[in-house]
Amino acid sequence: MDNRPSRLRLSGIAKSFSGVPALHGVDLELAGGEIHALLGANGAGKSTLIKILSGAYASDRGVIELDGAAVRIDSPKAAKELGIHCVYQEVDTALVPGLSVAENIMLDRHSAAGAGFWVDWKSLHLEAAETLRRLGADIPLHKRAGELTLAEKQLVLIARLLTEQARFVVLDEPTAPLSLEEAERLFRVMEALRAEGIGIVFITHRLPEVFRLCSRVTVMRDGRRIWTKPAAETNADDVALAMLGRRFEDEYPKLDADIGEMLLEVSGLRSGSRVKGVDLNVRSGEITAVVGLVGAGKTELSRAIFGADASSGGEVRVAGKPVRTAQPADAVRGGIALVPEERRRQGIIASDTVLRNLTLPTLGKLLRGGLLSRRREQRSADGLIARLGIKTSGYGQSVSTLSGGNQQKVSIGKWIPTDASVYLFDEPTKGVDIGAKRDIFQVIGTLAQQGKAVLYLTCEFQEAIGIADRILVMYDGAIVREFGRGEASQEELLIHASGGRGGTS
Amino acid sequence: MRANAKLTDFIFKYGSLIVIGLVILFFSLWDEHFFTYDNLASILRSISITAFVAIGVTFSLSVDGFDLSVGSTVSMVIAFSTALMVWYEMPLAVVIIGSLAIGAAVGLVNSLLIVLIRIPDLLATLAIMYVVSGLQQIFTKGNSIYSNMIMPDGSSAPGTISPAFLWLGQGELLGVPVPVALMIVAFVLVFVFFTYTRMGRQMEMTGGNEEAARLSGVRVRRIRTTAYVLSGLFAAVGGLLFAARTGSGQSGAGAPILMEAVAAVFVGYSVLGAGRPNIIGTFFGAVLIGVLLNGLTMMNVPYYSNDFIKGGVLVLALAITFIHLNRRKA
Amino acid sequence: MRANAKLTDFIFKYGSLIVIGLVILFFSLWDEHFFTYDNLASILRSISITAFVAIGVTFSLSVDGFDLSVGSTVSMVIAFSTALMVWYEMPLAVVIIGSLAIGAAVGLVNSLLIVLIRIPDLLATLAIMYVVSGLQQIFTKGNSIYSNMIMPDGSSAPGTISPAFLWLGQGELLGVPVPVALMIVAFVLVFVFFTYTRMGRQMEMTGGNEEAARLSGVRVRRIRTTAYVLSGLFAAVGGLLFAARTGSGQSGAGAPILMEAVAAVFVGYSVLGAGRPNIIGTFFGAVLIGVLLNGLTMMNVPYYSNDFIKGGVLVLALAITFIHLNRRKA
Amino acid sequence: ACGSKGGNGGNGGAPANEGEGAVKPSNAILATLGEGNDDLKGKKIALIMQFNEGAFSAQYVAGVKEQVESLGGTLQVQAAGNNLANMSSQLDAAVNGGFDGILTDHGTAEALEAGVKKAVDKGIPVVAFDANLTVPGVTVLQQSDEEMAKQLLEKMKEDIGGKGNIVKVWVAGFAPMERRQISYKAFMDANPDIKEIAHFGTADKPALDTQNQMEAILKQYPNKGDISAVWASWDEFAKGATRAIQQAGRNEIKVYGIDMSDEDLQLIQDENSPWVASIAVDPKDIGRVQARYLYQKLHGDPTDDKVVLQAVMVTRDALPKDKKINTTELGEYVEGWGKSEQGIAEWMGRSDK
Ligand SMILES: Nc1ncnc2c1ncn2[C@@H]1O[C@H](COP(=O)(O)OP(=O)(O)OP(=O)(O)O)[C@@H](O)[C@H]1O
Ligand SMILES: Nc1ncnc2c1ncn2[C@@H]1O[C@H](COP(=O)(O)OP(=O)(O)OP(=O)(O)O)[C@@H](O)[C@H]1O
Ligand SMILES: [Mg+2]
Ligand SMILES: [Mg+2]
Repeated sequence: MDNRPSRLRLSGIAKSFSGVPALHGVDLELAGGEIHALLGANGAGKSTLIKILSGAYASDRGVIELDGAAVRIDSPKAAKELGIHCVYQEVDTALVPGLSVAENIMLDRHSAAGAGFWVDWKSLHLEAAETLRRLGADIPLHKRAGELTLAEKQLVLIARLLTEQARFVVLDEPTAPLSLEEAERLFRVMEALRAEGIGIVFITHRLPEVFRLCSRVTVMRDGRRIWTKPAAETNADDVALAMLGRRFEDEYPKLDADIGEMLLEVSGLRSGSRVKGVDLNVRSGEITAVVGLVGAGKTELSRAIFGADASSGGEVRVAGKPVRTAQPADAVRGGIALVPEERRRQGIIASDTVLRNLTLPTLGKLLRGGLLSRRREQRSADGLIARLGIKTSGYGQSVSTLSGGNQQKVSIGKWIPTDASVYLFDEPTKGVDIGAKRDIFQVIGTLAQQGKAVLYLTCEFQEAIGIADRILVMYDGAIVREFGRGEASQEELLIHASGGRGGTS
Repeated sequence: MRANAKLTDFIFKYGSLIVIGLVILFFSLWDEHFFTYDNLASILRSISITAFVAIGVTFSLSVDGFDLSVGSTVSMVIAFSTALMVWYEMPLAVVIIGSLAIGAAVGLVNSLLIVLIRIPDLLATLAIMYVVSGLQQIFTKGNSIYSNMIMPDGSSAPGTISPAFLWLGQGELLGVPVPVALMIVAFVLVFVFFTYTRMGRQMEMTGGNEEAARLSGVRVRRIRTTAYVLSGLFAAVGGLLFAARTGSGQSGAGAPILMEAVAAVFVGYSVLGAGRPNIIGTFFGAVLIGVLLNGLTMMNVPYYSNDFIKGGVLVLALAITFIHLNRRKA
Repeated sequence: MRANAKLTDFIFKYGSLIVIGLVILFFSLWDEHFFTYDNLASILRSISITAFVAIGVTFSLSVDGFDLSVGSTVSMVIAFSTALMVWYEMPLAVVIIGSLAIGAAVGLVNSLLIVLIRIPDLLATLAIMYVVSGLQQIFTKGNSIYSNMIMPDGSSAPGTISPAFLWLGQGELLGVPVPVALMIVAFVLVFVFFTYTRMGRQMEMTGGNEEAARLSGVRVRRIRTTAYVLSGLFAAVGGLLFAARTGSGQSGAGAPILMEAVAAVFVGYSVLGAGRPNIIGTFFGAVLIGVLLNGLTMMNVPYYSNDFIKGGVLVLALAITFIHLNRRKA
Repeated sequence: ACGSKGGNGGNGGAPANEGEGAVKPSNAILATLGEGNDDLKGKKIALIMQFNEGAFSAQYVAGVKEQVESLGGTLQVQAAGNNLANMSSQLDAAVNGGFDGILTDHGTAEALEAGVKKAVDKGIPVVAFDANLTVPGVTVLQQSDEEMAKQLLEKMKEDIGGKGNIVKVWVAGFAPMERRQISYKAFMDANPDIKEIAHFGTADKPALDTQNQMEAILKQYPNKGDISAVWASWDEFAKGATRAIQQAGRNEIKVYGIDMSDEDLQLIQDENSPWVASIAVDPKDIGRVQARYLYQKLHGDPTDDKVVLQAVMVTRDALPKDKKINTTELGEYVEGWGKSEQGIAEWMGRSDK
């Protein structure tokens, strides 16, 4: 192969789904040895575009050229044969839950042309271990992929990509489920790939990452390319303007709320191997954040409070009354709502419609004479679609065909009309664009104003600092430190979250 | 161009109904006796048993399960209800309540295995299918049961199948056969259940994604248990109607009904382009199967072609629907 | 404490094998004729037909499908192979190749519906089940076929079932019954296929998550087609062995074999705590069913309790496995 | 069907437990071991059946059991669920399983031959019912299906006055059905005035589907006189047809069906039922005769290779109008029913129950 960097060019790509256009003739250029950011609000068409590039979808119109010659990419296999590899946004669509981590990493290898007839298990394991080491990920090779956490799943997919001889790599929001530390390791790998002359498309909603890594930026809005510029010639405000079509002001709107009586009290809660006796409480009108690194046990804490996992000790009280945590239905009756971390598996019923997803937790309120009233359902759904700005072609659309960020909005939105007094949010802004993120914070702030208690679990310290009245730091299954609003810096949080400064408080 | 697309969409959406309509039209033209009130009532009566079982299957499919044990529940109820009358001379109320209790019990056992031990639905209900059909055979020692039957010890049984019971399968209410009336009431109720009640909606949502439904506060265990209990109950009604219609308790009679009910539900997937289990579809699926059996008999088509024609119509209906669904998706 | 956990883990993992072992031990103690070479060979021969069909079912389950049509493929091959010999006096090679071609053709039609028209597997194969069983009945006009049979026109058919063909089902090779030898070879080959070949792994990938497999560049359509064709082929071998074993072409004989094969595969889910279709499990599942049938025949168990016992053992094996799997997960 | 009857003073209730002491009161003639045959006591006998559904099978098994127990043996029954391959396997298991004698019910010659030969080689006697086995030393019992069909068809012809439209309910795929069909074909060829206007049949749910299909035919031929008779080649079909006709009030149509169980007998006795005649061998007699031949073999007697069982025509006219009878009592009204003495050897004793 010669050393001239390869060039990939998409021009005039158009695609519509059952008559609703998602892309109207988009152009994109990618050179070997560059990291090219692809930005846009939720539903702008980023994923659709790169799925066309990687052969997962067929385009309606448009041309793809590789080094000046038009190529046909009509299947993922064809894309791979041209050296185009992709890590998709929805990790669960790309993993085989029943197979081991090692096999999932080597999945592409099984299907590569000329891979031979027999499977060599020994070298397969060796190579899988090697790529994981490159990523600095510590995941047991024999574990079934279905048992991994979201972050681990994401790492497996990235590892899979590293096993291939790629010329172009597409990463669709790979950092969304990762902690800063893991994201940092990913960036080092990306830089190494760039150094080998590989061209990378990088999709993210975290703008700082863009300016840290990328040489060029393309912004999309509503299925069109707005512009492509060198990263040095633009800035976050410029990008936000292009993405949202309006100026973006304050990322963390902080609404004033009266902090009142104690609503949520958790004492001595234990669950699984990750929640080791947690005490915490949240007052009415208060937003309390729980921060911690990946694996600290935040997700398991929220699930234990909600009764999604069995707890092995401790108590949860809402407004002074103990709540059974045998199953989520009990917690819901007790006034708790949870927006779970893995929306696709846990937050939405993908095969069903937007309307029916949005009304599921509140069906009891939509009855008339004991029967469901279609009018009331529609009114409730309309309200939520408007309030959260869910981009949908109608409430009959199947949620599986919404863009990732809009699915997340459905997962949040369905809880808003409930009578819950305690809201648990587990990483609700993963995969959500900056505009929508603000909308979500606004929603959370409004909930607090209405006198609800909010527990906000996140590994993004910046967010916690931005919106929380109080921040609890979780480390190894326990709360190790508490800060009031404005008391903590990111660095300080990180130190405690890593068990530093003596590890205890 | 646009109008054209609309037309094909229409054909696809109503494709299965059109197929059913054409089949009926064809038979009506072939033989003037086909499209008469009497014969249509006959057809509906002939499908009523399968229809009840198919409603049961629809429930289990709606929670993304599958109840293979309904056929053996039918057999069990046939044997049990007739034995109560013939062996023990029990009054009608006891017979009916006892039979429904058996259906519910089978449903409970199924859901115990599925919900508590978390055995996948097909596996659990296949095992229970064998268990229940075994229990039925042990209960009757493999015998069929009929009025004043001769017992293994040579004596004759004291009871008969009561006329009130037979009326359930053979009687008429204002000119409508009783099983047809029951079936229509059942379909309407179940339709209302799925469309307008909270529990019906929760069932379908549980079927769509159990974990997400659970995390939305749906008591999924209770919902799935309910679905299997309802499945057992409707199968039990099917068994009662079978016994009332034939007036005797044939051993193992329910097994073939399973396949027929499943076929009805699957034809139903096609109705209105739903592509998934739905109660209106189940009704039309059952009708189609009844119409075919009746019409082909009238046409004097060799009996051995029935399966082929049934399969062909099924393929046609499914193909129309799924070509449509996939065109829409792509 | 730790050792204890290990022990229970062991019991769970090998639970089904232990159940099988206990059943064998029990029968051996009960009747000295049970654990003899002759009888064990008989058992293996008795399961060979079910085993081939069960391998077919394993293929379709491994791509997360389900082939309900294997039973009717068996019936079709039984009718076809015997008819070729009895009606047309065809040589053995033609009979075998023709039969395998039929199996492959049924698999192709299934995959056409499933892969191209994207009809869900259960629905498509149920429809094809009816079509194929209908074709078989039309082909034979519902008759059974036997050597020099009397044709509907009163004449006598020219051919007989050839001894070479019968040898396939009834002969021995170095003291091992031929169908047993074939079965063992088949299991070993299929085991190697799933464990050590690319295509076998691709099948499991496709079954585990079709979308992921497709995105990885697996030609999932081709893989699923292959799985269904293999399913049809193995069912065809099952049919050939059936015809060779019974020496005649019983009409519709395949239908009950479907359920038995499915039961074998499902018992197999439990083996080694896999919780999913696996070829080793299918083997042991088939063995368990054969052992039960044989042992219960020897014991003085009333014939009508067979189903109950079969179901009970199935429930036991499944419960052990899934309690285990869920403990591990929780 | 209603009205209870005196019967044998049995108080009914749940079926009495089978097993010890349950040799039943019956009008039949049973053989006993007689004097000096104590070495034949306690024989283990296996009965392998192709299927066990339906009243025929139940009564047949009862007959075998009655006779074997009366001869001091124990009976072990296995049914193959209509799967011939299973039947072969069960036969193998019985051969391996140390039984003293083996009885088979239905099945095909080809499926049974290998196992039967093995049994004969091992010195285990075999008596088969209704399978064309030609293994030397094996006795085969047969109903004469062709003869039964012929007689019943002639009866039908007589009843309908030699002409009319008839409906045939029949399926192929079972040897007895196919044999009955031969007679039917010959009969139809010989009687051009009798026309078949419809034929159907399923083996799946024979009674229920026949009922449904017969209803369709009745709707298609709605006038009295359109149909003279229904020819049902199997009692399960006759049952379904009878119910459909009865419920439609078309009792002018007569039903003729082969084989008979207690349930059938009730239908035939019912004045309002169209089923007027049947022809059959008493299934219990078949069982008893078959068991006796096996004991003859155990005793070392030479036996015929083929034994044809006498069929009996049962018409409504022959039955009492004032009371309901069952097949156990049928012998009192119909010559030759339930009283077969076939197979009783010199050395056996008798107990007339
Ligand atoms: N399979 C599909 N069927 C119908 N509509 C679809 C389908 N896939 C995507 N869409 C629609 O296309 C539009 C673009 O979606 P896409 O997933 O490309 O957005 P995105 O830019 O990746 O957003 P996000 O940042 O939320 O991931 C959305 O409006 C979405 O609803
Ligand atoms: N379903 C599961 N099966 C097995 N292990 C699991 C599962 N879920 C979580 N874990 C384990 O728990 C740990 C992560 O716990 P948890 O998800 O509660 O952490 P977290 O602080 O919420 O991290 P994150 O930021 O990734 O959400 C991981 O080490 C993982 O191995
Ligand atoms: Mg996206
Ligand atoms: Mg988490």
